[in-house]
Amino acid sequence: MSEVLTKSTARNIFYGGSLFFFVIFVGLTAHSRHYILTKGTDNAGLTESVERGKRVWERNACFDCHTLHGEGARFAPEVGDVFRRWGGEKDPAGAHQMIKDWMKAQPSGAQGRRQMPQFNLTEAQLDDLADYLAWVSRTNTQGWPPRPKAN
Amino acid sequence: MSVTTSRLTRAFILLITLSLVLAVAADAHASAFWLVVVVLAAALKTRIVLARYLGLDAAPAALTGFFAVTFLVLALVAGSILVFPTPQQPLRAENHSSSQH
Amino acid sequence: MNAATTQTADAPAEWGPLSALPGHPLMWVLIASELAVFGLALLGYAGARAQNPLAFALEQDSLNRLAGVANTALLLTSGYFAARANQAAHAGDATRTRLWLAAASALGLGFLVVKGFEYAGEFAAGHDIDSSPFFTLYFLVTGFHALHVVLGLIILGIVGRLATKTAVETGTAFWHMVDLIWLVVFPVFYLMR
Amino acid sequence: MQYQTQNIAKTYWLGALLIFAVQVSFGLVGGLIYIAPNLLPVEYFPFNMVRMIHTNALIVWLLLGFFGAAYYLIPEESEREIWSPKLAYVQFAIFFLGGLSAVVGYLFHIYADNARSYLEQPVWIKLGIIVAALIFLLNISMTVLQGRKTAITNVLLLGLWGIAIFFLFSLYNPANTSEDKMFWWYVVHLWVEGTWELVMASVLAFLMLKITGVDREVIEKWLYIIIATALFSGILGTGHHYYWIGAPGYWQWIGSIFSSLEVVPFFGMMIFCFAMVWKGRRDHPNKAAMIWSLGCSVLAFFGAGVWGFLHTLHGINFYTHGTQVTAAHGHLAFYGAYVCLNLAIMTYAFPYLFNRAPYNQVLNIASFWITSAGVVFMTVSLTFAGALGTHLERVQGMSYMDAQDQIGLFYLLRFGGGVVTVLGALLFISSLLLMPRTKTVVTGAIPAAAE
Repeated sequence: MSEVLTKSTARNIFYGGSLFFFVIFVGLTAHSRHYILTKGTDNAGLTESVERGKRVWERNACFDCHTLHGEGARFAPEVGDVFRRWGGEKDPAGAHQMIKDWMKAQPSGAQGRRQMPQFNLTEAQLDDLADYLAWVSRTNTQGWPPRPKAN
Repeated sequence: MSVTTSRLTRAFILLITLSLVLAVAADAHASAFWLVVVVLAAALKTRIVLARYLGLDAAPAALTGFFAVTFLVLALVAGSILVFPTPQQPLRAENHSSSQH
Repeated sequence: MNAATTQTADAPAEWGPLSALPGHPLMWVLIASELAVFGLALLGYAGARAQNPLAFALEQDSLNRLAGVANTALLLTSGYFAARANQAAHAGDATRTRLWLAAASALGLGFLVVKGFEYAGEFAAGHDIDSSPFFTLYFLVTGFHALHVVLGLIILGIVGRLATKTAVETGTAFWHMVDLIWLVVFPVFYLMR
Repeated sequence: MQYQTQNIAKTYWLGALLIFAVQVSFGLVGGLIYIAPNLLPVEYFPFNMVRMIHTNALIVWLLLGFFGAAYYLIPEESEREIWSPKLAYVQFAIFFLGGLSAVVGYLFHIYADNARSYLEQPVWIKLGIIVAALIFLLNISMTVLQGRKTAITNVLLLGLWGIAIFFLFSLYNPANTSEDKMFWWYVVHLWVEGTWELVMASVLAFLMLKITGVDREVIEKWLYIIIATALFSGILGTGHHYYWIGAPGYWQWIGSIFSSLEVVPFFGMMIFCFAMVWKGRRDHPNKAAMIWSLGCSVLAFFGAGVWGFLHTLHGINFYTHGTQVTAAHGHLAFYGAYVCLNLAIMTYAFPYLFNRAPYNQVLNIASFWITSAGVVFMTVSLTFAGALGTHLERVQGMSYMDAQDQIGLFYLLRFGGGVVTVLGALLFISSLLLMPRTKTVVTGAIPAAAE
């Protein structure tokens, strides 16, 4: 049989095809990165406080209980839109305070209720975290999560 | 190679002719009739490419399989257009405004 | 390959049903994958259109149909040249093979130029990949197809250098697949409404 | 065992089994917290720490298993000893101690300042992992380059290089959460639905080669078809993670289309394994290894393929994203594709490594059925929890915690499945450590090294 039917050709087609898809993927990622930094998120409003808030979120592994934009663990509620759910669009200061108060009141100790630990964050860290949650609530998530009319 | 040059050339001429049919259909007013013409002409073209250009004449099972896929896609899209037709009146009215830009 | 090729001959029968096809069997795995991808995309198009036929029809009307017809002719002619290259390769005529492949590639390049002008016109009219469901699908599917044309040109270049029978058969199989996909994509986006 | 250095695998696999036990135990603790939230004091057992150990231990032991598999099969494939056994042990020490200290550190809440899911390791441990990976790649590449090159070693090497390269993205953590998420999936998705699949396909191909005795020709062609469909669909399939994180809307189309084709390679692997066993001329004495291999292909098809497809279309994912449906898919997919794979190659190789072939496989075979039944039961429970939770919360508009209260029964069932899984896992580990010699030699069973 001719040379071309050999496995080295199979390998080349496999490498070539995969490379083709990977190059497209990288190109689309680059475009998406641009989109995220210009349209998808409030990148202009990404203050130092928001960034510090993200590190608080990461340092305390909040995502290992909560989801954020649907990603993370499913032990505790979604927080990508918690700022909005708690009325942050109309009363930002109120929602900000609610988040801080919530964090300070944990764990609830309520029987049969999942417990959130007390993280002993400083006042500044709590402010940063609340700013971060306000910032992520402004991300364009293509309409997610679904918001059925609550009963 | 089972396909001779003259068969290949005839296939090519037929393909270009069918493309002209499609071009005429494209300018004709949208209707179920022309939709069916478009689908049949396009399907015939895919079959010619599969059989002659790709040489699947020599592998009838593959020819049937690949043709079935392309025909099915065209037929399903056309079917959904027939089930969910474009509303006629507003289309004409807005056609003029949209053709201006 | 070296010592690894303890296996002496790749008998075609070992690829099962794929071995009846012209060119390298793995190329047909790629071709089948591509057909599946484009098929699913076009069915997705039908689903999206069903939710708003009017908007789709209006935006379809704004496409440049003449450019689409011209591109169809370019690809079909290019495919014809590629098929002639294949014949020349089977006859063992490397020079003619390369000439036909060069002609096929030139028309493929022409396709990209026409497509480029079309895109430029659409961007100028304010359409882009985010602007509406129709244009998202249009740019995704035709853009993905255009990238296949680019890949096809690279492949034709490679097999043109080798100019062996099976290499050309494998490379032109991919090129015809690009052609074939356009024959389905073009009527769906430009004509069927 | 034909090559001395295949013994390296023994060390890696014993380490892997230890961490496997840790992983399933912490899974059980996590399941317990779901059903009895006040039982364990939250200061010492916060759920996030438990989950972190569960997932990280999983990754660490699966990787140790892959390394072991590479050290075991590459000498046989390349027909020569591992380039530097010493480096292999150095690599083991770095990787195992790094992984173990990460897990122990989590107990004391020591993790990265910029932790992300699966990537909670402190930076110095991440760097250790990279150093270990570099040593490994050097060692393996040198062995392969000097020896016989086969499709199996080629694909395995490509997969292992990919694992190392994409892990580098774990070091990049931009301030913009959406951008962060996009590149986080470069590690997570391109691992489990890209490079790991290459490792899986090549190890399965090796097992089929040895167990069934089908020609290398046939097996390697299947291998190429499977990995080609895996990467052609899997790379752009990443798009199914980009639907709702702030990325452009076109990912909904790309993700839906490409990831619905991600079923194909898993289907191919299943058909491949059964076809090879069917065609196989050899009556290999290690039935347990054959059962694990076939089980791997079937459960991977259902877990990664079918359960993945269930919620990959963007219209469905809009509702199920971020619910227990994802957890259901994750459990069966990891178990079917990667846990079973590791256990299959261990089951195949241990009798040779410990010179005990043939051995009594009853315990091992029983552990396959028990563990798999446990995981499948967990998956089904979580699927119900997810589907019902989705309906209550995302369709009817009930609040998260109220909806969770309604699905408590399924968490109880999941815990039951978890208990069975842990028992099965412990049974598996003890079956390998005890490995009793069989008293009656089965007819046709030849206690010689395969091939």
